[in-house]
Amino acid sequence: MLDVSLKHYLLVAALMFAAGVGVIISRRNAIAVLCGVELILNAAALNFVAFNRYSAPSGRLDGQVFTIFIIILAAAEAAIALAILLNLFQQTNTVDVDEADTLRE
Amino acid sequence: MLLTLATFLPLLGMVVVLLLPTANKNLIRWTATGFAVAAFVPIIVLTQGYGAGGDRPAVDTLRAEAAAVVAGAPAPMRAQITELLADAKSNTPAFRTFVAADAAHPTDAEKKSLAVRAKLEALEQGGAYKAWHEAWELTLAAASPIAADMRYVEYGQWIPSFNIHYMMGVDGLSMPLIFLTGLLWVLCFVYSFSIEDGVKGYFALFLLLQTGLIGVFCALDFFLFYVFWEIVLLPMYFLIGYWGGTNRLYAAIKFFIYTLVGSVLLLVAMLALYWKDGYDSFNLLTLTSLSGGFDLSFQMWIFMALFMGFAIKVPVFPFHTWLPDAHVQAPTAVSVVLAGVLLKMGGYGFYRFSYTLAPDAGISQTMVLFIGGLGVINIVYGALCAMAQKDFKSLVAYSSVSHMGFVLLGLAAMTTEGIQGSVLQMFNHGVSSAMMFLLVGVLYERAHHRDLDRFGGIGLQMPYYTGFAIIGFFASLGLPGLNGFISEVLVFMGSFNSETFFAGNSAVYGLPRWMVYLALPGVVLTAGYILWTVQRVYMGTAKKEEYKTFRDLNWREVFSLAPLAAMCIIFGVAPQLILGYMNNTLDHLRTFIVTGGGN
Amino acid sequence: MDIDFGTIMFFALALVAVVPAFMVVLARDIVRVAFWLLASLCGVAGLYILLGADFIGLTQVLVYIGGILVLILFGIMMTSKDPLRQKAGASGQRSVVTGLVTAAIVFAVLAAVVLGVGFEEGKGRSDGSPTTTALGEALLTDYVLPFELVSVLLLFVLCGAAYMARRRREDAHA
Amino acid sequence: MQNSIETARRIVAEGMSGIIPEILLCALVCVLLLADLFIRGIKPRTTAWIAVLGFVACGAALIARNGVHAEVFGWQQADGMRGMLLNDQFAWFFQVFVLATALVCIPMAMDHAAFRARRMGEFYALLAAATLGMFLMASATNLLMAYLGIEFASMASYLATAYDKRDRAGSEGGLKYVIYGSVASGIMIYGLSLIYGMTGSLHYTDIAQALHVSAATEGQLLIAAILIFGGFAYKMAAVPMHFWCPDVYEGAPTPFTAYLSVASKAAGFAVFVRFLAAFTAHGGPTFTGFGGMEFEASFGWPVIVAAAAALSMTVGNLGALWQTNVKRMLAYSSIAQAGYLLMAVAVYAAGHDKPNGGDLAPLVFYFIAYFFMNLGAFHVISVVGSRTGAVTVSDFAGLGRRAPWMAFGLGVCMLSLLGMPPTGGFVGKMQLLQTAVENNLVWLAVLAGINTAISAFYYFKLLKSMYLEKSAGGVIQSGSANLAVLALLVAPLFVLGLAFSPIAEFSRGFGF
Repeated sequence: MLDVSLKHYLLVAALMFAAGVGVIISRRNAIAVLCGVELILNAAALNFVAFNRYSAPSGRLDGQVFTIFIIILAAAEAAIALAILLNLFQQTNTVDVDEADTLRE
Repeated sequence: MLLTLATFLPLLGMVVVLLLPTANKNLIRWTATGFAVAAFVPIIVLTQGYGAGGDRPAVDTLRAEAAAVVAGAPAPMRAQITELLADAKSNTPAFRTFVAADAAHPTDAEKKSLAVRAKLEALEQGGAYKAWHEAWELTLAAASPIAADMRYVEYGQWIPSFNIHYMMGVDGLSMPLIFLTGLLWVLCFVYSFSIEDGVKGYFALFLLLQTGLIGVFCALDFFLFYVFWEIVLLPMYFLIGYWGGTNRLYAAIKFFIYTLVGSVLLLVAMLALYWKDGYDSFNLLTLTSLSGGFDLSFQMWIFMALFMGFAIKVPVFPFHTWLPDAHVQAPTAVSVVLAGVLLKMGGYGFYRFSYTLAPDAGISQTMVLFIGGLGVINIVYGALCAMAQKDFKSLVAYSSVSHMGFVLLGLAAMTTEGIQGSVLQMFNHGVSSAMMFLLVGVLYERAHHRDLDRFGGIGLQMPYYTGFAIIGFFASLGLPGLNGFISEVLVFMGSFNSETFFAGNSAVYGLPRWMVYLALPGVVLTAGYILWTVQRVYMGTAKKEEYKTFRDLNWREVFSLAPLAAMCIIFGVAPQLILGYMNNTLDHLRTFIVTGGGN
Repeated sequence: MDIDFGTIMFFALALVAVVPAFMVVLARDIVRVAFWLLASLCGVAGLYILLGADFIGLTQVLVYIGGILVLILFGIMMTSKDPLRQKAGASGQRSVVTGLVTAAIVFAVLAAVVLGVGFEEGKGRSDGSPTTTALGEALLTDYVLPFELVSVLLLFVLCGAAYMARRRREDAHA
Repeated sequence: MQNSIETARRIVAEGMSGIIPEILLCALVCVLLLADLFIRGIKPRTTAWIAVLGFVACGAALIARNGVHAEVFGWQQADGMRGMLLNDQFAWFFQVFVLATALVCIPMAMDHAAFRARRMGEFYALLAAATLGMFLMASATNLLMAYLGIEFASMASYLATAYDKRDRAGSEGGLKYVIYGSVASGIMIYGLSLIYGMTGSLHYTDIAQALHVSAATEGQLLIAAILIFGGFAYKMAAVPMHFWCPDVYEGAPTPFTAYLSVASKAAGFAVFVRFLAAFTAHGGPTFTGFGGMEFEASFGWPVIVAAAAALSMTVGNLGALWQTNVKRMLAYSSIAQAGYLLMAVAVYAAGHDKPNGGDLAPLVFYFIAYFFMNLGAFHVISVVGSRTGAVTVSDFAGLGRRAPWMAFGLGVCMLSLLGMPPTGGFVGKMQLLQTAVENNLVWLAVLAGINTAISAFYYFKLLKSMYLEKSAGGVIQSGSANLAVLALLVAPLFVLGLAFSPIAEFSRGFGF
């Protein structure tokens, strides 16, 4: 039977990335789009960890370090997005990216 | 110094006018007029001194500058620079290899120039490359086929890191146009005393426009030329856009966009020339010295880009559509300078740039047929359109399109008479069209409309005015004895000759005679629409009571019209007065294009 | 035919990561979107551990699932009166189809890329032993600068987010 | 364990001296946040002056760093240091640039109507944080650092965009900015992970060396490059990641829009060009691509960049044609400007062996001109907007009479953005076109020329409105401080247009 190799992880990540893009394309709700972004970030992070395991020079953990930063920054980004969203919601009662359209005349 | 004065006095005038109190309109008017007169003084001096020994030939100036540059280089390098300069022309391909060649694996062409390259590298290490380049540019400029007639040359560093210089000069091609500019500004300012709205801005912009125009005709550095060229655009936009008629905003932006498209093409061509073979030169004379060596495909390319840029300005069919709009909307004085001088920027550009920088392309069959064909279309189409106009001003505008066609036709013919006629036509049209727009303006100020069908019998009411009008319109028609006749005849003679003249010369394609036949109906049409107009407006008895109250010309109007009328007659009787300036220049130019370019 | 434990675990976790990821595209309401995302992120955490990145796996659970997802759910609750009915913004079948088709194309391209020859395997293959200590050392030596900087980032993000989400008291205060 | 603590100590001790300006910015962020928290009723003016002091101190430290070439914070390898940041002339230029932009934006913020009666410490802290992020972007030599720098700058920008909480447009702009921004950065780091997989390293030097021998195919690198370009294009506001730009520029407080359009774009170019340099550092097989352009071992970058340049200028200019809102129009204009700037990068990407191919002088020069013309334009829009509430082009009607100097300044900036002599914008654009023409990208130069003509329509809309349309409004008092700032921004445009030799020489010193 097949051995689990780098390519398998990469394919899983690619699928998650594709799903994330699908979410971003099909959703208009800001929070849902944010969920799609999380999928993409996870795909990239999974890539980093897998590459770190399979093809980086031994002894170096660059990929894992990168992943930690991805997770931290994702958290910060989500916090900002939701803070702005809450503020906007207090003004307009909508979270729809398209409905928030006073900017488009 | 004279050229700098003529160019920048108006700019100084603009600053002074802007500093004057807005409320004191008369002070502004007189100050502006004063500056226009002041700028006309050095121009008069120029015309008197040109060729009469009061000037110094460009060749001398340039050689002296080159010697000074060599003398200023580090001492150990001077001998090497002089050695390289001895054969300035044949050393030029080394530039490119110097810049780009791979020393380890040279191609054959590069091997040849490796010796020169080594010398250049030695100069670079000795810190004298810049000086050598400068001296080289000047040496080539002095050897340029159009340098012989260039006078009053001023030369100075401007942007050393891009080899951009402040270089001005005049020859027989630019002299009449500079004179025309200086004169028209004085006349227009006097005429414009009737402007009441935004006086300060009006005169300031007008003065800025003058700086741009005189600069365009004097600049011998391509970059400098381009800056002046663009400076012309902006005041024109505002002059039409603020003081124009009801549809002025549309006309102004249309004018601006059309000419901007042309400018941009000009810019690309300029950069391509600068980059070409690593010469890194904006010096027009240097470039003409080198242009014979450019390969034909490059020349075609450059020619087309430059042609487009200038053709929009002329304007050549099918780029002419901005012209009637601009003219109809523009205030009278702006129309006058637009027709009188701005259109000539295009014609001047053909001679100064297109044909000298791409001589082989200019005499190729494609281009001769192309330019000649466009000339014919301009003549006939312009006349037909003029005939169909109801608006007096738009009739005059289309007559400009038609008359500028002669410039193209004579140019395509490339015979002595053709070129002389063509350049003379630029000057003559500048005089007669300026006059016609003034005439239309005078009438419009009284009638407040320009509908040809509603006029009639003006001759009875305003005899002096009608007298001027007859001179202006007949000059434009080409009546023998008036100036328009001479240039049109020369153009036709030249273009008839072209085919036989160049029959034995395989390098030059003569303008085919059938094309001239096609242009001939244009003359008849011109006579037709002008006579018809004169009849409709000036002849007959007054149609309307209102015309009975029209005053005849006031002193300002007479002052503006009289010099132009005088010129129509004087240059009709004694064209030699203008041709005398041009003959040598145009001869050298023509010889260069026809033979020098073919190497 | 021997199927080792690692292989089974991989496929199980891969399914847990990928299937919910696509359910995020398909889900009807916004709460379900969030919960499918939760499942997917758990799968990824498992994959991390399978790859020997135990610390990352735990961080994933703590920060992502414990932090970000809670934040998202919190946002959903705050901004919606009836979250289970609130559509997740997909304006019907068509946009779901668009999403799936795009996803398919993206996946096809990426699959071609990741299955290509450019990714050398096993050059410096690590053995998959726990990495917490080594990771800590890396963060405090080679990566000490980003590590410190990210603390500044979190500081101003916290202050900024607090300022942003705070009720507008300052208008009265000012 | 003891050993690594020693190592950590040593790295920090050695590295600190190399990041003094950055440390000062960190301190400034903290001081401003604390001042806002603990000093009750602190005046906006006070916090602004604290920010000015902080930026000036940072500037002094930065000037002291001029001429330094050192990698800091990293590990030693056989062939040299593998640092997080590389302090070199290239980074120095962009850092000075970003800092100067921030300094100019402070008086604009002090003057901004919506910012007058509220606590501003957090805003200036965000400005400082964004500046710090852009510092990192300019000098990052490590993918992680580049990513962190981008996020640093982005997150501060998201918050600053939405800073005016009462302003719905600002909140919407901020939300769109953060959502699209996270999409862009997600796509980018996926691409970065592929590069990491191909090379096994995050450091540019190692990446450059590894790519040289990598088995990765052209196609693989192309896809990775496209994904990565998405992230960089977002910061540069270039196609294909430009769509956030109009909403955010319109929604953000005008002083911050000015900052975004100048500093953020410059930092985007800085991080991108340095990244690109890693790809083009080592020679390889030559092949002919898009538009007859020959390029070498640059793995599709010239194609991507040239296409992005062409699309950005076209999309930007066509988009701007229909805008009535001035900030929105300038947003599209800034997309187009990114397109012009990308021309120089396309030439750069095509390799170092072309004449001036590795030369960044045109890019640097254009940015210098861009600094003055874009900030000048936003300054006028901010001042006039604060006093009259003007937002649309027609609101500027008659400005030539109502505020002659402001109108003149804005007019000059418009002409410069359009590329008319005798302004700096013309010389800058000329150099960009020249590089393109020199390097067989004539089609791109001609396209840029056509675009210039198109752009005249909308730049002139403003000129037309200011000078050719009449309005009943009275004279606007602009304030002498604002006029002084305007003079400082507009006068250099003429110097750049008429006596640019020294600046052109100066701009040559910032390549790699």
